[in-house]
Amino acid sequence: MIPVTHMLVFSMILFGIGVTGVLIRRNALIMLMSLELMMNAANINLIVFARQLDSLAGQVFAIFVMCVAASEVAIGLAIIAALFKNKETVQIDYLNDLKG
Amino acid sequence: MEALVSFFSHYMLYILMGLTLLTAVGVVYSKNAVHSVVALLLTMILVAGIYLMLDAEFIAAVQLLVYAGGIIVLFVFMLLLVALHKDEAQRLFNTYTVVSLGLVAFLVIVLAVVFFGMPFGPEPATVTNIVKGGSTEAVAGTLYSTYILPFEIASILLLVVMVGAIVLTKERVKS
Amino acid sequence: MDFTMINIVIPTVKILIVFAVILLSVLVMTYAERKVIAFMQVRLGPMRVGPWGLLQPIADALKLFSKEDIIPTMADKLVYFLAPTLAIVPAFLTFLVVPFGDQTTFFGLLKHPTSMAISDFNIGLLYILAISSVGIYGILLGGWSSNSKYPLLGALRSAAQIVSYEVPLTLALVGPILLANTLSMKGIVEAQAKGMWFIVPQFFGFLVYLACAVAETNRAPYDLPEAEQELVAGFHTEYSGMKFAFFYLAEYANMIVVSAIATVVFLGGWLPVPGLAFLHIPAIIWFALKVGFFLFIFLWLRATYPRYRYDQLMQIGWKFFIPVALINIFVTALLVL
Amino acid sequence: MNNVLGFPILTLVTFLPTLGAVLIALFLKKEQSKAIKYSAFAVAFIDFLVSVPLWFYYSPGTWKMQFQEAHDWIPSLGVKYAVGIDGISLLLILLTTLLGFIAILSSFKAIKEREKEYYVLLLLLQTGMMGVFVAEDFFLFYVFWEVMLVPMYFLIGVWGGPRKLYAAIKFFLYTLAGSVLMLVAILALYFYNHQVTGVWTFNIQAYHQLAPYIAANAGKTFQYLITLAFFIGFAIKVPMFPFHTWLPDAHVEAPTAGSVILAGVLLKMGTYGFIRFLLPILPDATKVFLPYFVFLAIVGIIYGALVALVQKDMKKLVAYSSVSHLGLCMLGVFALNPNGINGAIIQMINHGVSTGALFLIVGIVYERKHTRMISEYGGLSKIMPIYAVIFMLMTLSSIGLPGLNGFIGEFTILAGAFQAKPIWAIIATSGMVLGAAYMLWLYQRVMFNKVSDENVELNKKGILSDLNGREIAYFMPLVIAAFWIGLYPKPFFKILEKPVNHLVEQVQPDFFKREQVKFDLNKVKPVVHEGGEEEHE
Amino acid sequence: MSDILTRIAADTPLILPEIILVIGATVVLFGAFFARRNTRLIAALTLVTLVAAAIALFGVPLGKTGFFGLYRSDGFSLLFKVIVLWVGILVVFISMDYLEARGYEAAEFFALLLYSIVGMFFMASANDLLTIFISLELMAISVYVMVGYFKDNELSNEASFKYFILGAFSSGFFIFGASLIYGAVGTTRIDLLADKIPFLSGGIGVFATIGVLFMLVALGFKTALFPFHQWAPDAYEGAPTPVTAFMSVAPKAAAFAIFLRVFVYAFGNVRYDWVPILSVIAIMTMIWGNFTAIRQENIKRMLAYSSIAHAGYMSLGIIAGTPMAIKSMILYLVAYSFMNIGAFAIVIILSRKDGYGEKINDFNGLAHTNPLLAAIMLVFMLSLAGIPPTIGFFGKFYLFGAAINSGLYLLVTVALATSVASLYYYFRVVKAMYLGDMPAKRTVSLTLSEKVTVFLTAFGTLVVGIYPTPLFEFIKTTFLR
Repeated sequence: MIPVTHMLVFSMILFGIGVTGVLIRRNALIMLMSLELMMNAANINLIVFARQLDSLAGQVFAIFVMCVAASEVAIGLAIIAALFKNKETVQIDYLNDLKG
Repeated sequence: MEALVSFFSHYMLYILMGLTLLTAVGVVYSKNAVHSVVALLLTMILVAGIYLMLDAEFIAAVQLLVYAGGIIVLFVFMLLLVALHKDEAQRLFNTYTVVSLGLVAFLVIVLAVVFFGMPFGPEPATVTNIVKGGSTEAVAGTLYSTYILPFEIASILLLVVMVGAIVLTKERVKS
Repeated sequence: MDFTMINIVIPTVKILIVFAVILLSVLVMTYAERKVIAFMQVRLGPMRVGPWGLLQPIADALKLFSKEDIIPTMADKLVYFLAPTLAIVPAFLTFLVVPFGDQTTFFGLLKHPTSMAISDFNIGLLYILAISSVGIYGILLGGWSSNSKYPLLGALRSAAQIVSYEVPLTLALVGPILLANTLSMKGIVEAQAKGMWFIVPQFFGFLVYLACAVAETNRAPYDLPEAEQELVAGFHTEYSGMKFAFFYLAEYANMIVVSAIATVVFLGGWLPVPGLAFLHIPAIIWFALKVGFFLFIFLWLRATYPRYRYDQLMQIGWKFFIPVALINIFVTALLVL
Repeated sequence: MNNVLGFPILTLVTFLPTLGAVLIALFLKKEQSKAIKYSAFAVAFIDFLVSVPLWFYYSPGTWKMQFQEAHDWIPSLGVKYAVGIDGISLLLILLTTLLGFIAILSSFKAIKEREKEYYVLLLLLQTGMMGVFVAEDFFLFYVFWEVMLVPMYFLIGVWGGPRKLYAAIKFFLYTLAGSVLMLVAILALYFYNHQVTGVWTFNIQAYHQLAPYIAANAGKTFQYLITLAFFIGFAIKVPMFPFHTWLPDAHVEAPTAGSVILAGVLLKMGTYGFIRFLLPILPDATKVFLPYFVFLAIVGIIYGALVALVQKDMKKLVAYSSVSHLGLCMLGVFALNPNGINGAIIQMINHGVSTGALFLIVGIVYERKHTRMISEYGGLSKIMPIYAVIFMLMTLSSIGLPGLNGFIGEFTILAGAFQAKPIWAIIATSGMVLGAAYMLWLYQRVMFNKVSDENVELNKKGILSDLNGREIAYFMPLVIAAFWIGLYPKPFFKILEKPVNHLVEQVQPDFFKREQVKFDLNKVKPVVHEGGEEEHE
Repeated sequence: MSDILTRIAADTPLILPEIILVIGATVVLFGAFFARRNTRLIAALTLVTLVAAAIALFGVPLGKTGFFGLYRSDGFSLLFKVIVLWVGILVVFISMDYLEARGYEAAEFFALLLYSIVGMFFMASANDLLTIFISLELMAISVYVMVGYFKDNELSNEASFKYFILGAFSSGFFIFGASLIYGAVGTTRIDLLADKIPFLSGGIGVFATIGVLFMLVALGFKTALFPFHQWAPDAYEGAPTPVTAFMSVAPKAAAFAIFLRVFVYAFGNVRYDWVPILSVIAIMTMIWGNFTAIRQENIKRMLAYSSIAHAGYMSLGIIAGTPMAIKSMILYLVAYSFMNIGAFAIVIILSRKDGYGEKINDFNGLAHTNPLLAAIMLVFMLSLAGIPPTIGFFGKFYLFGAAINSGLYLLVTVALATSVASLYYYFRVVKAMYLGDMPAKRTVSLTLSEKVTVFLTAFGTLVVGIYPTPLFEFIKTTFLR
């Protein structure tokens, strides 16, 4: 098995990629996908620590995170669908009706 | 043979991690959203592989079921419905891409360096708890005893998601 | 992990065997399909190639492999190539945990008895479900990457159908899991060895499973996605040659998988039919017979029933099968408790 | 509890206007213009009458709070509804009630739209101001201090001049900014008090008693910060020199009655705050900053006067004169001796009377001709003789002519300032000279030059007419007050004597001992020792 | 097995209010079948549920930890729950006619409202990062849907999307931070974290601190603190106004509950790791929120920025972290619930039909056409600006007092200075109402439910502002229990 720290660095980078995706992409769907990457990074942490600490809480936590990830995707896609119905696009460039 | 053993136990995870990062980058930087989805699918499968290597078979299976069987299908559906003939490739990135990239890269590097230096001690010799009776049973034992409350909340959460998704997407019946 | 010689070689051998068996079964299935349906429709079926047309599948295979591989100009190449792979790999991977029989020493060849499954995870059933859920991307992406209307519609339909029916299918399997108290395929069979076959206490579950399995594999009467009259050939309209063969293989492999699961979960796997144990038929033959029985049902259904309408199909899935499966779980859980 | 009257007279005085306002708001319709005016006047006048007994029942023999009432308000915080007055507040309350009904009387004709709201707001304002002077609880004080801003905002904002919106919000923001600083200081003291005594209280007397302890034990920075917070809070209200910029805007844009109240009462709250809170609670820290404070006060005197000199607008001129006069008051306060403080308080009253009257005077011509430009007038004495007389009186009062009230205040302040540091008095006197200059010049330009034909015409038409009965009626009390203070100020000084002496003792505990020694040594001429004091130091 | 069941059964009374809410919500949801068009009936059902939950709430034993330590029932959580319930009741009142006028189904809306309240209840009581996370999501997802409830309306869609994407983003941070803390400390229980965090060895301590900072970012998003606030104005402006009213108070209250729970209780012993950062964030929030609010033309947007600013004030309570500060924060939230919902109620009343009334200019001359309504709005604006004698003043007084008591002079000075600046934009509304040009005569008639809301909030704002003792005592005694 490889050291925990290597896994952590890996998950940190994965998380970073996810954050980047949310920040820089203009396509709502890809933003949503990047969110999933973030969640997965956290999950990897949890699993790694569950093994390191020999405690199951991490794995249980990970299951809940997946549950939440699925929920968020479902709702997110529903919102995007509603948006698409009205605006015919999923590019966030066109989300500019609200500003002050 | 010994070489193979050490190869598997040592480098397999690195290979998986490397591939995961590659596909993750693919998710973010693909021009075509469908390619992103494919990359995401591969990422999820690879992550499931990582879980498998970390004695979390159950989580790995759930990962595949939830992501491959559920989430990404939704994504693909949405993509096929929504972004098919759109010229989405006109402007892929935000105007402040470089700034964001720099910022995130900086943070990630700093944190990664910090993490790298963490004194986490040696890996545990035995992981009795989490593989007791196969990880499924152990996870279930914890999930349905200690974490029964979040479990119930999660059930409400899923109900809300169902209601919400229907509310948001159903055609409005005008009176 | 213990990487010793024996632990590497034996699985490899097993994998090769299973792979060969599947390919063979697919060949047999294509032949059987034509023949069975032909007989049901009171005609002869293929008769030209070989005696009684027995070599027909081989001829078909040769034809497929030698055909030109057409790639539509507007297709998304990467995804177009990826899709058949995504369809076939999971289909084969699922066989990893299917126990074809009890432990065996292969007629004394091995010192220690080894399982007739390639591997026996303790989450076997979950593993199958997880892996098979990846298969859908082959269809979806294949339909999308062809960049053509009919394949896309077909893909969407079939994906929607598969996703919808995966829910009651999984739910139908929960009842037996509760009874067996394990997710391991082997464990489930062993649980049935102690008591009765789960088809008895889980009869409704079995029916739901059967119906959903047919829908899962996009077979008649749930073969909407490839309804020729509406959608030409569904998601693989644009595919030809080798890639088409992959889809074709995947479909039949899937049929075999669901049949195998049904066999393991509901019909006692390799166990002999109660009362016929004295025959001393090897376990693997029992297994093959049962799987064959299910495959026959597939063909039978195709020959007998007309195709559903799409909205009816979805309705029956969500509004009938899921509630029934849920009630089934509920009752089972109460009884187990 | 110390209340000779046995019934809650202060509460009555404070909340009578509110009661009236509520009744008017509820029972009178917008259209009943007369009823609204008269009932508002009646309420204010009754309020004045109710406040008069305070004067008679006040016992000047003690510095202690009188007419006290106390009820629990928020026990968990130690906040009480505690009111009570000493001589200082007594005078200010009387001034408030007096100006209150005068202001209402003066608006009968000037205000033509949204009358109901106007009078309701005036009455509410009255309560707010009174509350500030009677509050014996810091919290209560703060509440009233802030409450009063809202009606004033509306008075300026609705019935004001052309730039009313700007002026109103500026006034509000400035004052609020000051008051929140004050709040920080109050809270800091509150917690400090709890730390020291273990009691949660906002009682002002309790803080007064804590003062020596604070001076001795509290951290220097703590003391300085609180002092500065209080200083800025009150200085904005006064307004002292660099914080005065809201004042000309607010005064100029406010309706006449608003200006009267603003100048007459609101500004006094700042000085009152200095006297009541800053000096007794933080004497040592105040003394540290004293030179700067005095510097600002003196700059205010001169700057106000100089700016007033160049104004073309009568109201602006009077407004800037307020800056100058209040600077003088502050000088008196910061002299930190009985003379200075007595004078400052008397001068506060004087300023209320005379500047209030001057605003009314400006308001009268504005009401008639709708301009305040000095150049538009001239020779008014010929067509408006009574007006000219009253104007004259008030001008003289303002510049401090002996026999009129202004003289008493200014003289006492200068005496106090001289006693403290002669140079202060000398510089301040120059400001007074300037004061005489701009007031008299104003009077000359408005009253004596040639009457323009237009004005004569207007006079003939009855537009630019002389004062009518109502107007004379509301000038009369002010004129009487001016003469009273000017000719017989003794009762005022008597009322102020004990509280002010007590205050001085709090600020300079050895002041009277020191004075006593001097008196003992030189029984004949205390004046000589004013100069000698410097040698002692 | 049976042992576990008995323990769960023994703990069930603790979550009785939540159970009632869930059942009620489900009943309301089924209202979509039997009372599709009967908004009133559904609203009545919702109210009954809320009241029943309130009654049950006061019967819940306090000071207990249940469900294997994941749920904590104490005075602190009770107070937050009361606030949330109270806001819920008010929002039911104000949304009835609004929904009816626009022809949207009420059943799903109220069901989602109740579900989100369930989420907030669990948030208030959560004693474990996992419970916090999952209940936070329950609350958040319900609110995302509510924000996008007017699905035909592009603004609502857009608001919902923006709110969603940043909410989910912050969830990602939360969970990543939680995973780091789990790794460093080995537990996710709040009480155990509090005990263990200070004793971590140096390196691991740094690691845990990074986790804490991640969570700070996440909770900063949820409470709309400065660099993480961008979602708030858009979401507030685009959402249906009752939802805006709701989300400006209730989710914020719940988010602050977990903010306190996590940062003051769990990480209270390592407060010097995060206090400086949060202080900077708080200062920036107050400044940014208040000064950006000044140039808003849309009143919902203006109130959104004001709510950012108020969140900045409230974060003082977290920074101070004393029991007194926490009580003050709760009081502030109560105050905020009165005045902000009241203000939104008036915006709703004005814009019930045609969206007229969402611009500040639309308030022009309201004092002439509806003097009483204008007067009440004036009270709310005064209260928001913190002018006595209103409840908003007491809220600020208490909060800043507690902060001063903890020695946060700089922060309080900034808070006060910015709250003076806030007066400017609150008074733009007042200015429009009283000093603005008269528009065409347009009187608004109030329905019963609107009257009730306006009365309740105005009553609370004024009367509590004049005699706050009962409220103070209630908070004080409950907090100690």
